Amino acid sequence: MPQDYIPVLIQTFVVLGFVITTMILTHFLGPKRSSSAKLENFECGIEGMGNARSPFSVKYFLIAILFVLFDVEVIFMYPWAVNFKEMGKEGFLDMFLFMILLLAGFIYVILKGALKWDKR
Amino acid sequence: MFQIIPDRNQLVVAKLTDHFGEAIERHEVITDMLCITVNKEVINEALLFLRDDKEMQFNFLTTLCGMHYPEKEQLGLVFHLHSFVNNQRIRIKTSTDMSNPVFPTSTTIWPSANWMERETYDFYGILFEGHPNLVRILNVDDMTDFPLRKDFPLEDQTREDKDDSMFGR
Amino acid sequence: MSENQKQIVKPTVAEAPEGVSGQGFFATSFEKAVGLARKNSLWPLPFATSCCGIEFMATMGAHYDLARFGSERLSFSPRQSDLLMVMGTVAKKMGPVLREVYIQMAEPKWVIAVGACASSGGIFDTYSVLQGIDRVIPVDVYVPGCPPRPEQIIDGLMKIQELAGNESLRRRHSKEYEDLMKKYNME
Amino acid sequence: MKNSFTDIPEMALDLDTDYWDKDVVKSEEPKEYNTLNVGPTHPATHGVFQNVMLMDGEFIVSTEQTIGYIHRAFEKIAERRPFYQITPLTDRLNYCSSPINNMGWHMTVEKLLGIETPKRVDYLRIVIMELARIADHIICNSVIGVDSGALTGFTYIFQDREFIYEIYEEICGARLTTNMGRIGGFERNFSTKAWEKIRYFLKTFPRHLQEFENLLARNRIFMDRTINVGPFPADRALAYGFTGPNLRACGVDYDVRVMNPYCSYDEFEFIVPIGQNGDTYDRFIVRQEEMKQSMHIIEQAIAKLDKMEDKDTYYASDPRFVLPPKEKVYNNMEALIWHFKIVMGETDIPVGEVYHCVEAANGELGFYLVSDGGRTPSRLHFRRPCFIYYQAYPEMVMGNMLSDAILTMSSMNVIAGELDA
Repeated sequence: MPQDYIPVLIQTFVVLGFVITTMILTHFLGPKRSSSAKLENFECGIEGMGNARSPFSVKYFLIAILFVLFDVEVIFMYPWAVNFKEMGKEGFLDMFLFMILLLAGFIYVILKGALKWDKR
Repeated sequence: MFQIIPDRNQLVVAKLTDHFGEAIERHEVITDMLCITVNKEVINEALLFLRDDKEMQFNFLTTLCGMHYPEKEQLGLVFHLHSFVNNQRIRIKTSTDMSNPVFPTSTTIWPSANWMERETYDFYGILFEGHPNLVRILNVDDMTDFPLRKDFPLEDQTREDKDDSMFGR
Repeated sequence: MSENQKQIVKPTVAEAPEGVSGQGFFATSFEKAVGLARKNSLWPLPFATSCCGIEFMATMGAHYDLARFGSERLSFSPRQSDLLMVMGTVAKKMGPVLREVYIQMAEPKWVIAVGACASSGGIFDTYSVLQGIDRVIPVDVYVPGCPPRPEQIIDGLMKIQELAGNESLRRRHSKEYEDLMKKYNME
Repeated sequence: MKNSFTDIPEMALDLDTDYWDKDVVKSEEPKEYNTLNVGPTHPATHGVFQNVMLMDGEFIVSTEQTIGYIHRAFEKIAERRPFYQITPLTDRLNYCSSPINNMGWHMTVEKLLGIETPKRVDYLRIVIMELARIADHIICNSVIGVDSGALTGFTYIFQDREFIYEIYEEICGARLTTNMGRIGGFERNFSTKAWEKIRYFLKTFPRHLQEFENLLARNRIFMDRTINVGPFPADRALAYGFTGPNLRACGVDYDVRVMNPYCSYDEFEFIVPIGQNGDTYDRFIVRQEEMKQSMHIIEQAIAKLDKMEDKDTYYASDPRFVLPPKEKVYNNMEALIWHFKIVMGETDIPVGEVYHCVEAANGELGFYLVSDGGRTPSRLHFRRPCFIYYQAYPEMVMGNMLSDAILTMSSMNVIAGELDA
């Protein structure tokens, strides 16, 4: 029944409202002083040298994506952990299968040497 | 007090004098350390000789500092060497007159002399030819005169609250 | 425990500012509420250069514990800091660096000059030392001592807390503040 | 050499592991490095010195150092101060262990003036110097822990440094910049409270130190982070003028207390710990062992002091340079004259030059004092160990990763005050 979702709507409205108003309110309330020197990037007090837009090796991006991947896997475990008892044996088997698949992926990543960090 | 081993000191002086002749101007033991004054021309060879000679083996440059003798219009250098093998310390002094304060660099002999020479240049204005990058190390880069010379004032000149009348100067 | 001992143990909660309080509500001026929030959550930037920096380590340690005053989180980048604690000697070579760090701090910002060297050049009246950081940036509180004891540093922080607590919200737009900035030619 | 988890030998499976490098376009023009500025205000440098590093991804290609950010011209000030006023200068050199600098300076002046200090003063000085060495090593080792991510060690062991501050306060009133002792001895005898605190410290510190060591020394992560990080061979270390724990970590057992014993150190027996390949782990372990040896030395010194029957001589009996106690000044003519001469600085200082060095916590701290008979020294040069061995830093971190470079810097214990005096 659509009426049952009213509390959820109110909840999201209150949360979004709070976040947006506080962010906007601080801009009006807090004193601001912007100047050219202030907007430069901070390099330990020395004017910046070199630019940050230079290319860097792909393995940093690789590590980040692998982290996101396995982090999402952990997120899937939360609902499973909550109603672990009700799902019983076949729930356990399904989750087990899910984890085995990701473990295979993890072993593949190791053997491919993507995690080998200190190789020049 | 460092123990003074007289015959070791004589050995050093003897080897130096017969190798460099009267370029070794003076040698004496002051309180507990043999102190040798070496002419400016042979300073680099003397240091190399002191380090590489099998009997003396002064393998460690303890410190290097500049000196300013305003009455003699001279700028000087003082090396402290230490031989780990026979635990002997000596002090080598050289000097040059203020008009051309140039010495050969000793970074080729000991790499540790690199910053010591930069600091001596920074304080006294002594130039070391052959030094990898002789640039001021401790003071502000755009400082022109050399602060540790006796004629340079110590106090910061921009203070107006410390006028001498209050200090009886 | 006897009766009077009970009252002695005062809960260490920040006192509420004065305001109208009634049945289940409490009203105070907005400025005081913001001041209370700022006062107890100052994030210090420890600009520790020499001996006072080591004394600051003792102040942050468990014995004197600056965290009791809400300044638990040290931030080494000026973007997320409100309080610049300049501790130790600042040489003339360091002046522009200090000025750059101060400019890049977010408003509202306060400055403590901890120790004699930061306040007035201290015992080093020499050609290479900046004779007091107020020649480069405006300073709010000077803490004497060489190095000041941790209690003195904490006392300096409490003075800043009073300043931050009852500072009016329009101070940073007021004319005196603009003149102060002009004096240090920061736009 | 690093048996990390991801190092499974490839021979097991013939998968080519540089799969990710295959599609990298091999460009002709030189690889463009980005510069990283580990600048003056940086939490990792624990002091104000700057390293502009050319980085190839995570690896350091070259480093360019700039120091002098708190240069205070100590040597220039020292030329304008009478001898007893230079002591407060010296304890701002290496402010983590300032009593060692003070004692070193006093011994230099005593060598120039030819003052013989009694045995008791020597033992008191040894107790203070070893306490200051422990305090300095506490900061260095806990900061190595902080830089490799182990913060708990720092918060616990810092309590013992606080306790050493309390011992300093009992003796000279100051916590950090102590200005302790006078030329020829001390300004007052150690109070019974000070001895109590020293004995209490000797009882409790070994347990805290062992706790700290158990936390880090055999910890897998700490060992992986520090073993083989910034190694330095012994001959390069000697060429760069290394002294102190950093040189001993490279395997050279040079210790000024053993090589040129001063202040009757030759009556004590202690072990000089040395490492093998001069990496961060060796420097950590050498400093841990040195703290234990310092405790051992203090115990011997206290045993010797208890055996001595006179418990109250705390200064040399040479009236020319040692301030007489106040009651003697009031009713004794010569004492009044000496007191006046010393305070006005009109004492006759002999002409001469002297070099004296002390085993400070960072290395051989030397004072080269030239006096032309005047009130103030005509030239005073400090041999500052940090300034000399920090030049080797670019050579130690070349080709290593940035996180190792930060760890190497903190394990060398470079103190900014001593670096740019």
